[in-house]
Amino acid sequence: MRVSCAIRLGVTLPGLILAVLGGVVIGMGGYTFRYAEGFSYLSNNPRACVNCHVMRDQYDGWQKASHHAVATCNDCHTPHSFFAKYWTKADNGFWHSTRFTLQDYHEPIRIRPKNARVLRESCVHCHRELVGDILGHGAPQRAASDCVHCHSAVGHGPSR
Amino acid sequence: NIAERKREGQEYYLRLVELDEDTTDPAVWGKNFPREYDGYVRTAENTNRRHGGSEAISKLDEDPRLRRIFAGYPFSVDYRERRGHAFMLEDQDRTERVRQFKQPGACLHCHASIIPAYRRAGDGDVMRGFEAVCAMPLEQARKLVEHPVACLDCHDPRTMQLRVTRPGFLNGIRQLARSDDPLPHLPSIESWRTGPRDRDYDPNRMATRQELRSFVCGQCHVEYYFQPDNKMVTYPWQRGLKVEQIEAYYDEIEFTDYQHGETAAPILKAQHPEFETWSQGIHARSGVACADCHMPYKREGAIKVSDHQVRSPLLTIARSCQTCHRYPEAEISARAEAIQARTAALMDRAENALIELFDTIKAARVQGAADDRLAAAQRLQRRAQWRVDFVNAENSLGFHAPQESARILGEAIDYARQGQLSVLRADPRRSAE
Amino acid sequence: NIAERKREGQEYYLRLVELDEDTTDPAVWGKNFPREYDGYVRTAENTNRRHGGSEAISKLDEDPRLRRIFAGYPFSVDYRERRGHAFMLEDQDRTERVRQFKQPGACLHCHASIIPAYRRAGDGDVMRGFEAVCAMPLEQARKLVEHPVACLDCHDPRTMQLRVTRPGFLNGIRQLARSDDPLPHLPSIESWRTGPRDRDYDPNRMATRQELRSFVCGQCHVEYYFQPDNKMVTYPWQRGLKVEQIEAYYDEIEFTDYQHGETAAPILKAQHPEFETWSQGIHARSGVACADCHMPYKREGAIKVSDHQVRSPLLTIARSCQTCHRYPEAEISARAEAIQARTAALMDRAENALIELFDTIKAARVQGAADDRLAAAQRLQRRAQWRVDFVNAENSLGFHAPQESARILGEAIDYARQGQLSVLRADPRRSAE
Ligand code: HEC
Ligand code: HEC
Ligand code: HEC
Ligand code: HEC
Ligand code: HEC
Ligand code: HEC
Ligand code: HEC
Ligand code: HEC
Ligand code: HEC
Ligand code: HEC
Ligand code: HEC
Ligand code: HEC
Ligand code: HEC
Ligand code: HEC
Ligand SMILES: [Ca+2]
Ligand SMILES: [Ca+2]
Repeated sequence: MRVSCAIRLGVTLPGLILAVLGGVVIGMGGYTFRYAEGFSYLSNNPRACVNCHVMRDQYDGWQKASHHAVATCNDCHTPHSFFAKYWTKADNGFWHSTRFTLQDYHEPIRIRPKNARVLRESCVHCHRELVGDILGHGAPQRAASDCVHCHSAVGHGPSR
Repeated sequence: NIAERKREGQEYYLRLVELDEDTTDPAVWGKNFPREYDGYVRTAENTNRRHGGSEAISKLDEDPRLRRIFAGYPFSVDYRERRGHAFMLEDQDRTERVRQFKQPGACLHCHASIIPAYRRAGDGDVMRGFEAVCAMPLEQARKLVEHPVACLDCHDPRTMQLRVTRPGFLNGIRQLARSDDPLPHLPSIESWRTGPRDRDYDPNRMATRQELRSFVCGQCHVEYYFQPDNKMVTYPWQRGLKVEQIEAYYDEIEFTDYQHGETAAPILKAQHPEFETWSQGIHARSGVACADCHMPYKREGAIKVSDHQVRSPLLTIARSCQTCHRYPEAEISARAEAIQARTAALMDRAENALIELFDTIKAARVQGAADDRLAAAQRLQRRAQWRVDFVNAENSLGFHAPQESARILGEAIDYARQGQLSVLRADPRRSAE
Repeated sequence: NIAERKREGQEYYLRLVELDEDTTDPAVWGKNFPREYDGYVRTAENTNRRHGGSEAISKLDEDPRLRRIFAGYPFSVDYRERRGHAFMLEDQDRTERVRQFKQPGACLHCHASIIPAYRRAGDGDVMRGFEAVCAMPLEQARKLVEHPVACLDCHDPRTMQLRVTRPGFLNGIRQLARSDDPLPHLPSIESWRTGPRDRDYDPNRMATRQELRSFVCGQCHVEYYFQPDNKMVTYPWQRGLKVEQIEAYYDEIEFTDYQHGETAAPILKAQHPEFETWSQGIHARSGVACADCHMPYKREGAIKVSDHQVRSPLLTIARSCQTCHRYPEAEISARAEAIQARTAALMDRAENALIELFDTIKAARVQGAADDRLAAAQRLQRRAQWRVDFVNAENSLGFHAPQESARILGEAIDYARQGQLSVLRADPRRSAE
C-alpha cells in the first residue's frame, strides 16, 4: 500500500511536498510548470485541474453530474489518507505533466487501473455506512464490486 | 489484503445465531439477515407481468401448438409458466409430469436446498451422495429435502461469501473450461486456460466476485439431461455453450430425450438455457451479471442490500436498469419489449414451420411412405425442434441475447422447411430429380 | 505548443473567400475551412477493411450467387463494393450498369453536387429542375455537374449550418412524417405529429441538430425507386421505414424493378437502406447519429473538428466508439465483428434458399409446368428476395440493427422455402393434398 511504503521510506511531510513539486517540475519543465500552474496539484480547487484544457471535458461533465455540489476532483481522485494523497499527486503530477507536454496519450483519456482503485476507495470513504453490507461479504482475495460498474455517471454524467 | 477489507469490511450485522453447513432453514439465517430474508420470502408473491393471479399459467393452453410439439413426452401433459423461487418444490410436486410419470431423484437437484441431503447420502461425500440421490425414485428422494433453494445454496454460512454448490454445475463448468469455446465474458476461465492446467478449474477458488454473481444462477438456469444409465444430472457443455455445440455433443453421444409422438423423430428437449443464452449476449460480454438485473441493490434506510426477491427486472426497472441506462422507465421497457416482440414474431413462424413439417410427414405416412423415405425429414425435425425449443424454453423471450436468439430461430425455420422438402422430393410419384 | 493548447475552444476562422449557393467547388470552401477540406479530399484514400488496393472490388466475383439473383437486371453485369465519397461520380460513369444500359438523369441525384444544376434547369425552382433533370438521359444530365457530394450539399454557405438539400429526401421525409409509423428516434417528427399539421414537416426548419447529423446522410443512403413515367427519384416511405412497410407500399402501387431472368418472378431491387436500417437499431433509438460514428470529432492542434473523411468507423474506433464505450479497441471491433459474423451466416443460408428456389422453379418448367402452377412460387420469391437484398444491400452487414437484420433474413428463408414447397405441392403427379 502506498501509505505504508511512504512511511517505510521515511518520507516526511516537507519531503513529500518537495516530491510533489519535484514530480511536477521535472514533468513539465519550468515553463510548463508556471504556465499550467503546477501548484494546482496541491490545491483542492477544481479549476486547478482545468488549467489543462484536456481536463475540460471532465470538468464540464463534473459540473453537470450529481456530485458537483458535494465532491471536487480531489475528493474522488486522490486518496483520503494524508500521505497517500500527496504521494498520488506527485505521481499523477509527473505522469500527466509529461504526457501533456509530450502530447502522447491515448484519447479519449482513460483512468489508469491504479487511479481507478483510488477512485473506488473514495466512493467507499464517503459511502461506507451505506455500502458496508454489500462489501462486507466478499472473499478476501476478491475485488469487491466496482462502484463505477453501475454508477459510472456520478462523476461526469453518462458516457452514453 | 486484510487492511483493505477492514476499512470496508466491518460487517454491520449482529450474529444472533450461528450458521453452519446444515442450516437449511432460511428463517434461521433470517435472524442474522432480516433484510435479505424479507426479500427471499417475497418470491412467493405473484410476479407475472402478463397475467394476474398467482396460479401457474399453463403454457399448453396459451399455445396449443406446444401439445403437438411435445407429443409423446410428459411436457405435452403439463407445462406451466415459472413462478417465484418459493414455489419451486411445490410446483414440482404438483406437476402432472411428476404425478403421471415416473421421475428420478435427479429432479430435485435444482428444486430444493439439497446439499446436506447429498452429504448425508454419501456419508460426508457430496459427489457420491449426489449420484446416489439422482438414481433414487423421486418419491423416495423427496423425503430427504424440505426447502426450496435456500441461503446455503449460494452462501458460505461462515463468511457469507457467494459460492456454487450444485454438483451438476461444478462438473459442467469444469468441462466447459477444458473446451476451446472462447469465453470473453468469463475472464477467470480464460486465465485458467493460459495456466498450467495441472489442477481443474474451480469456480469457488478462481471465479471473480462478478462471475459468481452469475454462476450462482447458472447452477440451475441451464440446459441439462439425465445420463441414461444412472440418471445423473449433466450439463452438456463439453464443446461449448452455443446451441450447435450442445447439439453436436448430444449427436456424438447419440442421446435422445424421446421419440416424437406424431413423426417418431428422435427429439432433444431443451430446458431453460438462460445461462447459455445470456453468455452469447452483449450484457454478459460487458460484465453484467444475472444478479445485477435480477437482484438489484435496494436502499433500505441507511444501508443498501441485494434485493433477494428474485424476479423479472422489468418489475424493478429503476433499480435494475436505470443505473446503467439513463432513459425513462417507459422508454427502457419499450426497448425490452421491442426485442421480445421481434423474437415472438420469429418464434411464431418457426413453430408453424414445425407443425407443417409434422403434417407433411404424417400425410406421407398415410400414403404409405416407407420409413427410409422419412429418415432425412426426421433428422431435420430433430435439428429444427432443438432450436425452436432452445429459444422457447429460454425465459427472456430473446432479451438475454437478441441477435443470437433470432439467428437460432432463422436456422430452425430453414431446417423445418428442408424437412418438408425432403419428404415431397422423395415422393415416388415424382421421377427423381 | 502549450500556448496553443491554452487557446482551445476559442474556435475562430478567417473568412478568406465569400461562399454562396453557387460555390460548388469544395476547394474554394477549403480556403475558409482547410481542416474539414483536408479530411474531405482524403475520401479518395482506400478505406476497404477487407481488401488492399484502391480499386472497387466486384461483389459478383466475391459471391457468384449474386449473378443469378440479379439475373435479368443490370446489377448482374456489374456490382462493386462502395468506395469513398471522392469516387462517387467517377464510379457511376465507369460502371457497366451505365455503359451497357440506358439510364436516366435521376442517377445523379446522389452522385453529384447537383442542386445548382437543378436550380438552373428549373429557372430558379429547384423542384421543377429536379423533375426535368431526372427525366433527361444520363449522358445529357451528366454535363450539368462536375463535383461529387460537396460542402454545399450539407451546409448553408452563409451560416455553415447543416441542412438537407436533396429533393428526393425532402419529399420522402414529408411522406414519412404523415405516416403512422412510430419514430421514437426522430423526436422532431413525433412532435410535429402532435401539432396542427397545417404546414408540412420541414427538416430544415424543424429538425434538431442531432437529427440533422443523420439526415444529411439519409439524403442518399436510402432505398429508392424511379417513378416509371417520369423517372423521378422517390423514397418509398409512405407507410414507414420497415422492410414490410416499404414492401406493402410497392405492392400497393404494383411496382416491380424487373422480371427475374431465371424464374420470371416480379422482383424488387433494394439499394443501400442504411438510413432505414439504422432507424430500427438501438443506436438510433439512443440518439446516436451517423456523424457520431462516421464523422467523429478529431483534435487538430488546439481545435476539435468533425472528421470529414467519411469512412468505416472501425478504422477510427478510438474516436468513433470509445467516446461512449469504455472498452479496449480490440474488444470493440470483436463485438462489431461478432454481430457481422452472425448476419453473414444467416445471409449465406438465405441466399442458398433463394438459389434452390430458382432451381426448383426451373426444374418444374423443364417438366412443362404451366405458369399458373408457378405463380404462387413467384410471389414468394419476390418476398424472399426483397428481404435478402434489403440486408445484403445495407452496407453494415447487420451492425446498424443486428436483431432486425436477423429477423428479416429469417423471414426471407421462410418465404424462399415456402416457394419451393408450393412448386412441389402443385406437382400434378401428386394427388392434391
Ligand atoms: C463523484 C466523484 C468524481 C468527481 C468529483 C470527479 N470525478 Fe473524475 N472520474 C470519476 C469517475 C466515476 C470516472 C470514470 C471512471 C471509470 O469509469 O472507470 C472519472 C474519470 C475521470 C478521468 C479519466 C477519464 C475517464 O473517463 O476515464 C479524468 C481525467 C477525470 N475523471 C478528471 C476529473 C476532474 C478534472 C474532476 C474535477 C473537475 C473530476 N474528475 C471530478 C469520478 C469523479
Ligand atoms: C498539466 C496538465 C494537467 C493538469 C493540471 C491536470 N491533468 Fe489530469 N491529465 C492530464 C493529461 C495529459 C492526462 C492524460 C494522461 C494519460 O492518459 O496518460 C491526464 C489524465 C488524467 C486522469 C486519467 C489518467 C490517469 O492517470 O488515471 C485523471 C483521473 C486525471 N487526469 C485527473 C486530474 C485531476 C484530479 C487534476 C487536478 C488535481 C488533473 N488531472 C490536473 C493533464 C493534466
Ligand atoms: C466527498 C464525498 C463523496 C465522494 C468521494 C463520493 N460521494 Fe457519492 N455522494 C456523496 C453525497 C454527500 C451524496 C448525496 C448527494 C445528494 O443526495 O444529492 C452522494 C450521492 C451519491 C449517489 C446518489 C445520487 C446519484 O448520483 O445517483 C450515488 C449513486 C453515489 N453518491 C455514488 C458515488 C460513487 C460511485 C462514488 C465514487 C465514484 C462517490 N459517490 C463518491 C458524497 C460523496
Ligand atoms: C450492481 C450494481 C451496483 C453496484 C456495483 C453498486 N451500486 Fe450503488 N446502487 C445501485 C442501485 C441499483 C442503487 C439504487 C438503490 C435504490 O434506489 O433502492 C444504488 C444506490 C446507491 C447509493 C444511494 C443512492 C440514493 O438514492 O441515495 C449510493 C450512495 C451508492 N449506491 C453507492 C455505491 C458505492 C459506493 C458502490 C461501490 C462500493 C456501489 N454503489 C456499487 C447499484 C449498484
Ligand atoms: C437451486 C436452483 C435455482 C437457483 C440456484 C436459482 N434458481 Fe431461479 N428458479 C429456479 C426454479 C426451479 C424456478 C421456477 C420455480 C417455479 O416455477 O415454481 C426459478 C424461477 C426463477 C425466476 C422466475 C421468477 C418469477 O417470478 O417468475 C427468475 C427470474 C429466476 N429464477 C432467476 C434466478 C436468478 C437471477 C438466480 C441467481 C441469483 C436464480 N434464479 C437462482 C431454480 C433456481
Ligand atoms: C438443471 C436444473 C433443473 C433440473 C435438473 C430440473 N429442473 Fe425444473 N426447473 C428448473 C428451472 C431453472 C425452472 C424455472 C425456469 C422454467 O420454468 O423454465 C424449472 C421449472 C420447473 C417447473 C415449473 C414450470 C414448468 O415447467 O411447469 C416444474 C413443474 C419443474 N421444473 C419440474 C421439474 C421436474 C419434474 C424435473 C425432473 C424431471 C426437473 N424440474 C428438473 C431447473 C431444473
Ligand atoms: C441486463 C439485464 C439482465 C441480465 C444480466 C440477465 N437477465 Fe434475466 N431477464 C432480463 C429481462 C429484461 C427479462 C425479461 C423479463 C420479462 O419478460 O418480464 C429476463 C428474464 C429472465 C427470466 C424469466 C423471468 C420471468 O419473470 O419471466 C429468467 C429465469 C432469467 N431472466 C434468468 C436470468 C439468468 C439466470 C441470468 C444470468 C445467467 C440472467 N437472467 C441475466 C434481464 C436480465
Ligand atoms: C440464488 C442465490 C441466492 C440465494 C438463495 C440467497 N442469496 Fe444472498 N446473495 C446472493 C447474491 C448474488 C448476493 C450479492 C453478493 C455479492 O455481490 O457479492 C447476495 C448477497 C447477500 C448478502 C450480502 C449483503 C447484500 O445484501 O448484498 C447477504 C447478507 C445475503 N445475501 C443473505 C442471504 C440470506 C439470509 C439468504 C436466505 C434467506 C440468501 N442470501 C439467499 C444470492 C443469493
Ligand atoms: C451494470 C450495467 C447494466 C445494467 C444493470 C443493464 N444494462 Fe443494458 N446494457 C449495458 C451495456 C454495457 C450494454 C452494451 C452496450 C454498451 O457497451 O454500452 C447494454 C445494452 C443494452 C441494450 C442494447 C443491446 C441489445 O441487446 O439490443 C438494451 C436494450 C439494454 N441494455 C436494456 C437493458 C435493460 C432492459 C436492463 C434492465 C433489465 C439493462 N439493460 C440493465 C449495461 C447494463
Ligand atoms: C449526395 C449523396 C451522398 C451523401 C449526402 C452521403 N453519401 Fe455516403 N456515399 C454516397 C455514394 C454515392 C457512395 C459510394 C461512392 C462510390 O462507391 O464511388 C458513398 C459512400 C459512403 C461510404 C463508404 C465509404 C468507403 O470508404 O467505403 C460511407 C461510410 C458513407 N458513404 C457514409 C456517409 C455518411 C455517414 C454520410 C453523412 C455524413 C454520407 N455518406 C452522405 C453518397 C452520399
Ligand atoms: C438515392 C440515392 C442514389 C441514387 C438515386 C443512385 N445511387 Fe448509386 N449509390 C448511392 C449510395 C448511397 C451508394 C453507396 C452505397 C453502396 O454502394 O451500396 C451508391 C453506390 C453506387 C455505385 C458504386 C457501387 C456499385 O453499386 O457498384 C455505383 C456504380 C452507383 N451507385 C451507380 C448508380 C446508378 C447507375 C444509379 C442510377 C440508376 C444510381 N447509382 C442511383 C446512392 C444512390
Ligand atoms: C453506432 C455507430 C454507427 C452509426 C450511428 C451509423 N453507423 Fe454506419 N457503420 C457503422 C459500422 C461499425 C459499420 C461497419 C463498418 C465495417 O464493416 O467496416 C458501418 C457501415 C456503414 C457503411 C458501409 C461503410 C463501409 O466502409 O463498409 C455505410 C455506407 C454506413 N455505415 C452509413 C451509415 C449511415 C448513412 C448512418 C446513419 C443513417 C450510419 N451509418 C450510422 C457504425 C455506425
Ligand atoms: C455529407 C455531408 C457533409 C459534407 C459533404 C460536408 N460536411 Fe461539413 N459537416 C458535416 C457534419 C455532419 C458536420 C457536423 C455539424 C454539427 O455537428 O452541427 C459538419 C461540420 C462542419 C463544420 C463545423 C466545424 C466542425 O468541423 O464540426 C465545418 C466548418 C464544415 N463542416 C465544413 C465543411 C467543408 C469545407 C466541406 C467541403 C469540403 C464540408 N463541410 C462538407 C457534414 C458534411
Ligand atoms: C454517442 C454514443 C455512442 C457511440 C459513438 C457508439 N455507441 Fe454503441 N451504443 C451506444 C448506446 C447508447 C447503446 C445502447 C445500449 C445503451 O443504452 O447503453 C449502444 C450499443 C452498442 C452495442 C450493443 C448493442 C447491439 O446492437 O448489440 C454495440 C455492440 C455497440 N454499441 C458498438 C458500437 C461501436 C462498434 C461503435 C463505433 C463504431 C459504437 N457503438 C458507437 C452508444 C454509442
Ligand atoms: Ca435437455
Ligand atoms: Ca429500390
